[in-house]
Amino acid sequence: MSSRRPYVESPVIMATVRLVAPFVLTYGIFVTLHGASSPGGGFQGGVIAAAVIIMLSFAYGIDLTWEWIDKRVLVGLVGGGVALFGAIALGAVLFGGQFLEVGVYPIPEPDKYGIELVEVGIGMTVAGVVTSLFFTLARGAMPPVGEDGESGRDDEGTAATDGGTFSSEAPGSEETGGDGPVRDGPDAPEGGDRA
Amino acid sequence: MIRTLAIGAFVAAGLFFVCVAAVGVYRLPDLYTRAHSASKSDTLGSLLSLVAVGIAFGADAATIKVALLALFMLITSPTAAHAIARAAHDQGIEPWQRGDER
Amino acid sequence: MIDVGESTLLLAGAVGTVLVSVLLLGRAMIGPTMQDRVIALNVIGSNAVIVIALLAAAFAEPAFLDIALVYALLNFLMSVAISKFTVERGGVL
Amino acid sequence: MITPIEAGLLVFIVATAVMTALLRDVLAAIIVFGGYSLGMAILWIVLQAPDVGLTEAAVGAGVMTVLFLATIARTTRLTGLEATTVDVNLPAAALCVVFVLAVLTTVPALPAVGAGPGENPAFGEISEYYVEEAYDDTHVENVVTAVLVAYRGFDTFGEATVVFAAGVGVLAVLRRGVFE
Repeated sequence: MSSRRPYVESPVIMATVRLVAPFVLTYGIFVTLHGASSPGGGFQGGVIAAAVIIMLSFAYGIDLTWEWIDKRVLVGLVGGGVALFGAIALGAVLFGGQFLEVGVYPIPEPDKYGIELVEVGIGMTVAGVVTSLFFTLARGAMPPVGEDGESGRDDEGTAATDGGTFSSEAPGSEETGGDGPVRDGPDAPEGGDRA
Repeated sequence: MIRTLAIGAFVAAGLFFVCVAAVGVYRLPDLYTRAHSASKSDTLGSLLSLVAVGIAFGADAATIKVALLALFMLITSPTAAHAIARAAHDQGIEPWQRGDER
Repeated sequence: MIDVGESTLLLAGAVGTVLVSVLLLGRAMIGPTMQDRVIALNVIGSNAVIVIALLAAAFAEPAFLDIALVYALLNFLMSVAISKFTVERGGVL
Repeated sequence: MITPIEAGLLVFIVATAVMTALLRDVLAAIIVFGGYSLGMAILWIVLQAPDVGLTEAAVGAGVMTVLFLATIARTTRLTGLEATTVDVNLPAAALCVVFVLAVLTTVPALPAVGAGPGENPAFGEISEYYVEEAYDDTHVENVVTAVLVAYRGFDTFGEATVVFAAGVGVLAVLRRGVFE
């Protein structure tokens, strides 16, 4: 088992995902914005947008994708979506309406565009939460560690990323415990109890 | 009338190739031959069915969506089969050879 | 625009595709390897896209095509994810 | 009356559901469960509920499967199992079947689909009002969106907050140095 070459990411999948991802992200935004006139809405659109990130991380490797993502954007999406929703709801009070009465905004067709903005807020939150959930769950997905209570993590960057090749470490390190750079990320002091 | 006939023909052809894909996935001896059947026949079957859908919608904005869908299937379906076969190869699953047990 | 006969034809195609999917479940059940199951699921997913597109035409509801498009995407994601997972059962995830 | 496509889909869905319960390998169960979501979404579309179908497609088939995979990657599983399916406890299964049949006898008591207002509480005046007045009230073509965001805005705001809170809660528990 451990004598096999390390798993290398497939160039075919990478090329396809590179081709498809922009289209899908556009489509997710389309679904979010067109919730008013066709099936869909913020929830579905947010999930589709998050699926783009998940797709990228399956094609290029989860750690690489995680490094590529700006974490502040992620946190901003989660918080900003709810904040946008709340701001729209409260803004209506400012214009003399009631909470969530989006019809009072001084813009053309305030009902429709107010609703669409609310959908955007929902979509942002859902996209952020689903992406964060995926990474929190998946980045713990390391090979089973040995009985020595040492986690398979290491401090020194992702394995083999600077050479431009996308390879994950061979799973043979599952016997050897914590001495291979299997996953990057800081040492979790209590990480051992996950084993 | 011709339109109805065309739709019927394309639906029937699509269904035929989908059936071929299913029978192939069911009957062929090993994983790689099954992946072959799944990717080729099924992609052709779905494209033919989508042509029928496109004819049914006629000259309409929906037909553009159908064309997009067909393009998308054409790209993603073989890639998915590639991913599966590649994972199987990486796992060290040997192809079936003549004389092997099924 | 889409008359009753055409709608019936499209529905018949959808029914046939669903029945084929039921047949494919047998392969998903017996395996024998995990990749066989993923292949069966991939074909079932393609069939689902076809069924939804045919239903969209049969009901004359272009909006349903959106769902077919989402499906095609997620079917691809599902196949790639599971097949990558089958390598060392998540060891390289 | 049940149409052929509904019948086929119901067979498919029940078969996948039973297989999900019976398959011994967790990964196989997840794969078959993906098939269940596919069938379910088509059924929603046949029942003319595209919004629900889209949600089922987006969440059930794609993201749910991926999250399940990420979860079981962190657990240890039995590999090299001899049997494909679990052993069924026959008396318990028989009891379940009897229970399901007993519950199914209550189905005829439900109002028929498409029954007029007054007979069917789900198709009462309120539903009629939404279908007829939603566009005039909100200028939104999709009634589902109108109901979700305009008529029941408070509810949706609460839901968005719940998603936010759940996300923050899970991240706080599972974080373990991921967000650093």
